[in-house]
Amino acid sequence: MSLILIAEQVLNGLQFGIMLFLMAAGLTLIFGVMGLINLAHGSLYMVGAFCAAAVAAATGSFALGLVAALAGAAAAGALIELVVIRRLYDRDHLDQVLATFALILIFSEGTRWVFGSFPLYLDVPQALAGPVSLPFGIQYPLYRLALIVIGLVVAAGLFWLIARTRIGVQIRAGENDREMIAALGVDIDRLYTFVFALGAALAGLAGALVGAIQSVQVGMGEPVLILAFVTIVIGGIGSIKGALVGALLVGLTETLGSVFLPELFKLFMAPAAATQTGASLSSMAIYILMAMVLIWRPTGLFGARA
Amino acid sequence: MTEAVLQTRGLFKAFGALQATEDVSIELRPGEIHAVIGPNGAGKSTLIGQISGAIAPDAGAVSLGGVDVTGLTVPARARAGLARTFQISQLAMEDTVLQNALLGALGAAGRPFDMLRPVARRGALRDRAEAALARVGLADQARVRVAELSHGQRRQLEVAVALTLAPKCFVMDEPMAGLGTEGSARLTGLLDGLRAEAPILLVEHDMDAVFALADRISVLVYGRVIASGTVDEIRADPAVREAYLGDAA
Amino acid sequence: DVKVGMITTLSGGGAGLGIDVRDGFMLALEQSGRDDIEVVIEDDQRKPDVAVQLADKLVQSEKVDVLTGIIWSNLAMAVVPSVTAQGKFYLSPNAGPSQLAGRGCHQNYFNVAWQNDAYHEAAGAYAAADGSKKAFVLAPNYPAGQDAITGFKRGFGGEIAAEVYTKLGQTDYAAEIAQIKASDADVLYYFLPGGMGISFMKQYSGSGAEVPVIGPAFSFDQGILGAIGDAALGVKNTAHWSKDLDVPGNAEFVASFSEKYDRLPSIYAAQGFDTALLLISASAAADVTDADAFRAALKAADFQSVRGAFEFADNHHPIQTIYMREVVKEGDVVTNRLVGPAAENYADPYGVDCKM
Amino acid sequence: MSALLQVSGLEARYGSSQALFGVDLEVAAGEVVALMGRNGMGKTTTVRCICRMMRAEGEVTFDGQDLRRLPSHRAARLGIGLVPEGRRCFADLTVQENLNAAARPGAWDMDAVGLLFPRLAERKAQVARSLSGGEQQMLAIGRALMTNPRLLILDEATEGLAPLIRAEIWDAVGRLKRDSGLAILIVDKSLKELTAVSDRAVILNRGRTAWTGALDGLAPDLAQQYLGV
Amino acid sequence: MRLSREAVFNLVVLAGLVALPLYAHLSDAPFTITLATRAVILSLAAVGLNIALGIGGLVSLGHAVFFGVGGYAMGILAFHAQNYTPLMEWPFVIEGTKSMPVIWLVAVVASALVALGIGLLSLRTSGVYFIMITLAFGQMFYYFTISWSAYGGEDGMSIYVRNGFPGLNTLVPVQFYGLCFTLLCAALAFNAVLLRSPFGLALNAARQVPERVRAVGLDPFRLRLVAFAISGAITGLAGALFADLNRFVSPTMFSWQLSGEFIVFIIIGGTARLFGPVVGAVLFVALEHFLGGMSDYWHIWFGLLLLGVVLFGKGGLIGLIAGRGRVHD
Ligand SMILES: Nc1ncnc2c1ncn2[C@@H]1O[C@H](COP(=O)(O)OP(=O)(O)OP(=O)(O)O)[C@@H](O)[C@H]1O
Ligand SMILES: Nc1ncnc2c1ncn2[C@@H]1O[C@H](COP(=O)(O)OP(=O)(O)OP(=O)(O)O)[C@@H](O)[C@H]1O
Ligand SMILES: [Mg+2]
Ligand SMILES: [Mg+2]
Repeated sequence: MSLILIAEQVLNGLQFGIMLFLMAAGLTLIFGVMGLINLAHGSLYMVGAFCAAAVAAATGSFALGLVAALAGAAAAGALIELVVIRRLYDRDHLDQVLATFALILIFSEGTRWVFGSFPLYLDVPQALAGPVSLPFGIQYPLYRLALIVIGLVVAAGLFWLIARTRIGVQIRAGENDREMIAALGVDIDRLYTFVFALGAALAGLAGALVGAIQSVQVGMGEPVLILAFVTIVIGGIGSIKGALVGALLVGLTETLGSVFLPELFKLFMAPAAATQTGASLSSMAIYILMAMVLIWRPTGLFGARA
Repeated sequence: MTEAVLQTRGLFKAFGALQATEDVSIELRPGEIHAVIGPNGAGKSTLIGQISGAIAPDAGAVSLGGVDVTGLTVPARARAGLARTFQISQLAMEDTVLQNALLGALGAAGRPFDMLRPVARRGALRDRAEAALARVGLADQARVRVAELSHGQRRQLEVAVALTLAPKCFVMDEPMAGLGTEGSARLTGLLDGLRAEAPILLVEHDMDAVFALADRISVLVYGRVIASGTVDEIRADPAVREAYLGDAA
Repeated sequence: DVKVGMITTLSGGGAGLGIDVRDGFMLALEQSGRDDIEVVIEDDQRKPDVAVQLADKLVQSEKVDVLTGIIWSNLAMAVVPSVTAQGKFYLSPNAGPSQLAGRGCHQNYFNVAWQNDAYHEAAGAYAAADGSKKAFVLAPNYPAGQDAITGFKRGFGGEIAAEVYTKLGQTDYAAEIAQIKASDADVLYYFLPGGMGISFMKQYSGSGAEVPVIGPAFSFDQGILGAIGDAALGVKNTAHWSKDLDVPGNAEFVASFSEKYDRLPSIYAAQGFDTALLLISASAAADVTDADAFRAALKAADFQSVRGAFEFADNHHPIQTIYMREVVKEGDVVTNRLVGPAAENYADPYGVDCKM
Repeated sequence: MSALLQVSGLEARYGSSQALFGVDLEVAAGEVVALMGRNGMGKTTTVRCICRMMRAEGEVTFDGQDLRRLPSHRAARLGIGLVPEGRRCFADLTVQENLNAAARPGAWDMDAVGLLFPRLAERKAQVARSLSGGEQQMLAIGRALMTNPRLLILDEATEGLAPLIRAEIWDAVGRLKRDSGLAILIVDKSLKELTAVSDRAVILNRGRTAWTGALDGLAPDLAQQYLGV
Repeated sequence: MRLSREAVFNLVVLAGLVALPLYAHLSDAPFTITLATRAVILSLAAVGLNIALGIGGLVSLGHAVFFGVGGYAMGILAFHAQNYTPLMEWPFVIEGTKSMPVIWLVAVVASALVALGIGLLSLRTSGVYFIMITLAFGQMFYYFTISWSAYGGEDGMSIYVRNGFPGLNTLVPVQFYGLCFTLLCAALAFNAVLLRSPFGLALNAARQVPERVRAVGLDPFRLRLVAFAISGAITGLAGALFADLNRFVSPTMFSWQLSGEFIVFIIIGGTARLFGPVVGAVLFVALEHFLGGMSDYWHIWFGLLLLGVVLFGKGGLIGLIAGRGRVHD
């Protein structure tokens, strides 16, 4: 296996990690700020992808599709916050899990009802199609490079919002004591609607961006949701930095595991058996990683609270 | 001099750059109430945490009844005869007062994996729990849920649970905090009688209670013991007045 | 009168396939004008235990004579053995796991679609005949994926550059694509059903990789092509049916299906249609209460299939021609065009194990 | 003249158990009022009702406005600053961020609070959870002042504090009253200090207003009955 | 003794679970019995979870692991028995079996051991982290069995004839139902006794105030570990029964959705209620069955219904019917 291939796989791992980060950022924001387990986050990812596909198909513009994804997911997020989520803040995790599980059912079948049972078409924009040449002769899809850039920009924007702005301070204060920040004159309800819509918009953006190179179909959110949960749990719930580090770790483990584990097993097993065993183990790899991190640090890498 | 029931030797604990306790050596002798006072953040609760085993000291040792318990876990120290109360009440809020007391009795009896016999039918446990409740004046509230108790009653239950353990010594973290004048007076009476059964290490900001009860006082400031002595010695100590008491003495 | 129970996937992921089978089936029934065939349709949600429950329900309380509809091999394996053991007939409109074609075959089980290996083996044979020497093969790590690779290799016979198993349900294939690019393979064969195939193809086409692709029709069928779009153009795929296949009745089927449901039919729709035709032909020839006669009527397969000529082998699986198709654009619609036969009169290799 | 804060016939319940049965209380502009009573008599509950942190029946008006319909942040914006029981600083935020989160324009700003509590000014960048109890209490007061309230409510601001710091806080209350003419409602247990700083006291007993007046006029038998002293 | 409303309600539920299958048996509606059996088995699985979740506060999103381990215990033993191949030849020969009692024993022991192992690792965490680490273990088992080709991989295994129980004909639906129902009653009785026992008291306290429990000399970790193992064992037993009901096992028995459904049963019925899991599972199975026939989009209605229960029915269904209740007296 050549060094270039290894370098390319590392790049793939990073890029997959960034994609995960887009999804995980909203989730960790919502959990960290509002203490809410939102299983329906995957549905918002799906909403984003479907909005983008529908609008891109109608207008022929990917950019308009992205805008629609952001707006659609944010609107859906704000709506469910106002109607459902708002009543769940004071409940325990169990009720939240059940209610957002119910939302998954409603969203998935609702989307199928509106858009039908077949996957939708959404492609990368012409300007970003095709590969580019990187140093050392690596050919890399331009669109994936763009994803990396967008992911890093979003990460930076979130850091700035949370750490530097007054809204960020108030959000974090609400994280500590929601009732108290309201008693100091901050409209925490509106702030929460905003945060939830922001998290939803991030999920929608991820859905649209990723949908362009994956399949836009009902149920697309669920596998990503689990990956995103794994990510934020590894990183420590509520921490944007943790989400980024966790996402990169998961991305690298997933990518490199699937490539190198079979190779590793070939060293001492028959090739056919090795590819299968390696593949089996690599599909468990991130869960093993997560279990190990939690056994070592029960609140994740950057998590403070349980 | 009689041998100390509880003794710490050179306890050190730092949280990052902050030295919460520094070379703290104190002892608790049979029949006495030893008060530990000091400004907020001086390290009193940290000290109690190290004695009870909840916080691992960076250096130093704790011994109980002459036996070194530094390596033991919280439950092991409790079984060895150490009963503590918490600065912030730690009670099962959904359970009744009696159930909280029964938990203590169960801990003292040490057979928690009995799954088949109802607790209610284990007379010995029940007697023990009810006796403790009666001593703190909660007998009438036995079937009330803790969530429905007033703050003061919770503080009393906190003491009652410690009583069910029939320990070698008590370690109490601000048992008077939040009690009104009346409640403090009752608790002062109880502690006064209790010292005959087992000595008490008492952390408290209520100076009236401390001066009324303490046989000896140690003053902790920035993690160090700056003075130790009788009530009168401490009241007169200018360093203590400056760091802690102000005009309150 | 014949009572038919249809267990198929109508909700959740993969519902598109079940819906096509159902629609094809009901279309044939409607066109036949037969009012003595009653159909009870149930949604298995793609869960084996639910499918088993539904089979129990249909047999025990609906008292159906014939069952059909299951899409997925693992659901079929859960349902078919017990249904046939209870003396009911089962007509498979899609899944054809090797166990049911070989040692686990049953006189009351008829597969109207294909044995699972058929597409893969035919693709292998085609690739070899087409002059490919070295193949890169890719499939998810589960029994159907392992069977696919085995089937392809049997048909191909040539050298295998690499054999890669992915996680079931994987969505990102950058790592695999990099491996493909780095290999010296001259053909890529992959079996990634449903959304996996869509993701893979979109990513593959943007990656600069140039190894030509062959796949089974599952990854390039009408329901999916719309989502892959131009990225799939030029890809070859194997199927036992194509909408431009020039056999009697096919054009009418395509036209009537498109008109009724406002979409082009997929292979699944064709399979559902054929399954109904088989049932109609058999129930016209024999009474379902006379099991032996009915079975013989089924075995005769006396109907005009939209795939053209076909007959049942002794293990009640089809002997049929598997075609190669190519993805092309007709106007705005991305669809398949027939290239030619990939394997003529294909019969699966498991029949020898079938003792009935 | 109508008072700044006017509460009458206040009733409140926790689930099915009633905690307040009719509390009457007024605070005029610039006045310091002590709210007293034994454990569990409803002081904190009254405060929570005023700040709209829980639902209540009865009349609550602030500056002539009916508070009962308003969510708690709206009540706060009318000019009620709360120092809650148990301090409740935002533990993960720095001192500066704690103050910032609450800030609204007015005379009280970071500098003014720094002058009032020099210890806070020295610890601007420190996270609240690492402050000692007394410093957290100062922070809670400073935070309430940053909202530039017209009425400051202090609930058990001295519980669990060392005698020295307690004295410091009473000193600050005295200065606030003298210098800024703020109306203050204080819940506390130390009779001596309250007698010194308050204009008037309201004593609660079993969820009802039992006595109102200047504290030095409280008869010893009533003090025994209502306060246990 | 006066019965509380909840107790009366529980008795009604039990009576219903006896009467319905009997009626179905007499009126020859075997599928109704099958459906009832499914509900009873899922109830049993959720009762198992409820011991960890309801008393111990351990929200496990990986309980399908134990269900699956129980299922595979049945699948593997019966698979070897029906193929006449020994399960293991070295160091000593172990044959497969078609005897339910033996299978149950193996299922219970195996799932208890797995629960001990998972518990040892995951009980160090709490809250959401615990939810997620149990999910992770569930996914590991899921992916492992998917690619475990010796026992069918994703296809799973079919067992052609239901296993036997001495003295009964398990192929008769109502007899198999009776067996499952008896086990459910036993588990419920055990749960009721446990609630009032010292262990129940201590475990319940460990959920609310672990600090306090430690301070009286008990170890919350060990309490939870034991509870988790017991809980896993009961769910494992349910898994073995479920496999027998379907005569089929597959990796879907390990899926996280199933773990989620167990939790859903408990919440619909009412958390911390003895009969919560039973009521929830029965309702869920009934809805799935009756709504499932109504429309292709029945999940929407089902979702709305669940949402209604969470938002407006605090305390679950039992809470709605029997009012606020308590587990302890
Ligand atoms: N887990 C911790 N991490 C970091 N700092 C801590 C931790 N626990 C305590 N501290 C710090 O250690 C110092 C001592 O705290 P401790 O609780 O022992 O004080 P105390 O004497 O009990 O004060 P008080 O009278 O207010 O209860 C304080 O400054 C506190 O902020
Ligand atoms: N969360 C709650 N749930 C149920 N009852 C409560 C709750 N909080 C307070 N109570 C009850 O309401 C009554 C009034 O409580 P409140 O906290 O207002 O008293 P307080 O006068 O502030 O007492 P303290 O001096 O102890 O702070 C008490 O009887 C108390 O038991
Ligand atoms: Mg302390
Ligand atoms: Mg109070």
